Amino acid sequence: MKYLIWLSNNYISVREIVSSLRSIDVEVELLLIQDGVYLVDKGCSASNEIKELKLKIHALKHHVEERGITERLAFDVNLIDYPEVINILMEKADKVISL
Amino acid sequence: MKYLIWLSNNYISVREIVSSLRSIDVEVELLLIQDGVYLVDKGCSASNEIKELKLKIHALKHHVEERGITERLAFDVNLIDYPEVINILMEKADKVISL
Amino acid sequence: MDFRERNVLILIASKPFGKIFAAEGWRAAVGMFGMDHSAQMLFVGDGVYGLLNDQDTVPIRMFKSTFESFDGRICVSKKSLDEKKITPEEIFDEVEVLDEGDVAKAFVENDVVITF
Amino acid sequence: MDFRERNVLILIASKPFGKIFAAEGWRAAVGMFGMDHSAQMLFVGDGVYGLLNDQDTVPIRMFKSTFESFDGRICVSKKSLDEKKITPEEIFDEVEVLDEGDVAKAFVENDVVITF
Amino acid sequence: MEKKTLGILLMTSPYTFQNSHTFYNLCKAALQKEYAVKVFLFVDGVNNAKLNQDPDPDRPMNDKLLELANEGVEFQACGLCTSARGFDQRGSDFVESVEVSGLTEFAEQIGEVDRFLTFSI
Amino acid sequence: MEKKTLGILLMTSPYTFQNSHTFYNLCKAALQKEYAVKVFLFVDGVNNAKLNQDPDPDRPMNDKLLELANEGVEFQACGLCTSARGFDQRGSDFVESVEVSGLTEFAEQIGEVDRFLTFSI
Repeated sequence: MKYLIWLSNNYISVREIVSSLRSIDVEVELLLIQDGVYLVDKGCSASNEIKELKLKIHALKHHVEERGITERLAFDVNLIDYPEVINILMEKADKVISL
Repeated sequence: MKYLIWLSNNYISVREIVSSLRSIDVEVELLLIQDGVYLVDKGCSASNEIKELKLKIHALKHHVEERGITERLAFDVNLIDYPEVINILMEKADKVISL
Repeated sequence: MDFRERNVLILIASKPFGKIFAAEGWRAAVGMFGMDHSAQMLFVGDGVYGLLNDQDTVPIRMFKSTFESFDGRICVSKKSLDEKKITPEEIFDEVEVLDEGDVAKAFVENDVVITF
Repeated sequence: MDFRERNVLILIASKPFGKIFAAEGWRAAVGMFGMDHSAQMLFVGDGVYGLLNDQDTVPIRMFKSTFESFDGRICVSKKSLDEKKITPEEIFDEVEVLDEGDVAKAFVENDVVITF
Repeated sequence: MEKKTLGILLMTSPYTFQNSHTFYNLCKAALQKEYAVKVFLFVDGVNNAKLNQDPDPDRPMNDKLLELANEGVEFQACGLCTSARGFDQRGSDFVESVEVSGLTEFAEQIGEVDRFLTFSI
Repeated sequence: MEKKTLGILLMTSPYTFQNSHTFYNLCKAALQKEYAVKVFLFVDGVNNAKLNQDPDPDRPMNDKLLELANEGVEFQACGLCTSARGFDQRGSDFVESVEVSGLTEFAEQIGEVDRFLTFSI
């Protein structure tokens, strides 16, 4: 069972939900869209917390680029386009939690 | 010259603006409305930061009460009604910054 | 797919009052029973403020009572409560406080998560 | 009161792109010149992301160029930039970086603050 | 002495955000103390002036705006925002005392206020 | 094999929030890969379906909704939300392929989706 957390804004509960799911060995990945992508900007105070979760993180490339932060990412992020977003959402993940 | 910071939501810049204004000896007070009142709830992680600013803090009584946090305030707050909000806004303060 | 009765998790992660979304979450939870889904509510993060006993319950009163009469579970994450320094005595009686493992179960046991 | 030409501070405290408010702040800044006010923009907090060179400037291009032609000051708080780890090289050329005292002056020297 | 004026920029839609409620109560309190109030409806704020709102059991926001206008509050609304949102540009679906104008009229209000507040998110 | 279905709850108004843009692009990509899409317009989300939007130079959101509907996306909208916001309950000011219904129809969609997303704030 693989979970996808779809994050567009509210990252307050990400850490809590991730650590809950991991406590019962559920695999979790993170998909950042819209202002959610600032979460992996090196200037975001929460980016370290997110890094420590050691999640696989995807981000919608278009939303990263339009914000001008492609060169500012705090760590390795998988930049993807809409077709790949759909692929992760509908096929690779078994369940989605939007935040 | 006395400034009023009218805060309904975005508290990110409060500390920075307050310390700027104080660096040139401007007096600042804070008025909390709507979800801004959670800032002085004892469960808010920023309430300590706000306390350390040692500002005079007003909060709209109705918004504190409807949220059920009257007994949970982290420190002393001046609870006021709408007529008093208007009085502070129009007479006691010389300028207003909304956040 | 063809219609199936589902286990639905209504996840409330936003504050009450300032915006209407959390209140609409109660309404959506009740709505799920209209098609015989099983619905469970889970409050996390800022959403836990929506369970305080002392709040004005007018915006959710009808929905909360309907929900109770349907026997849906109303749950809250203990970790979120602790972070907000809210004790179980401060929140509605009918709320179950879930530890980390039970929060995970809430996600696993439900087929669909609807976030407010 | 009777109409008076004012010094107006447009305070941008919100992120660009996800919501339209910051972009509307540029539009409002240009609008101030329609009544011969003097307008100054100040970016603080999350608002500073709206000054990054590499961003897609389509949503603000017209306004930014109009604003420049009017000689309005575009300013940013150094403290906010530092918190976001943004260097002056990463932001638009025409932006003045203000230290704490100059940020305070921006509030003091303007009659009205309009926040976006 | 001339009475002071409160200026307000309202940028959010009714029912979804508490802003509209707080805005109304604040205007009422200002009028009670005989201050003048000038309001600019911007972005989604223009939705507050739409006719025929029926948020039973709430009171429709257009009723509240009309009441405030009748008590002397000046309302201007951003024309570009109303056309983007599908309002009739002749004003047929809009509270009549709200003037559909533009940012120049907003700038005019800014020249006439003593205190100013933004209602945003 | 039956094609999978994506369910979406859209709760914000167009132009003010990037949600509407992202929602449209996501629906297009899903249709491209031949997934079914079912959408419930809730709270301010109902504003996306209003006729006569003119956000020049942007493309009107009602056009995009009509396009998606013509390509097979199912749209339901919360009737209480539309009446609160002043929409004609006979649907004259609404994209025709959007059905004005209620939370029971939302629950029906929930019984028919394989993946589900909320667009909120």
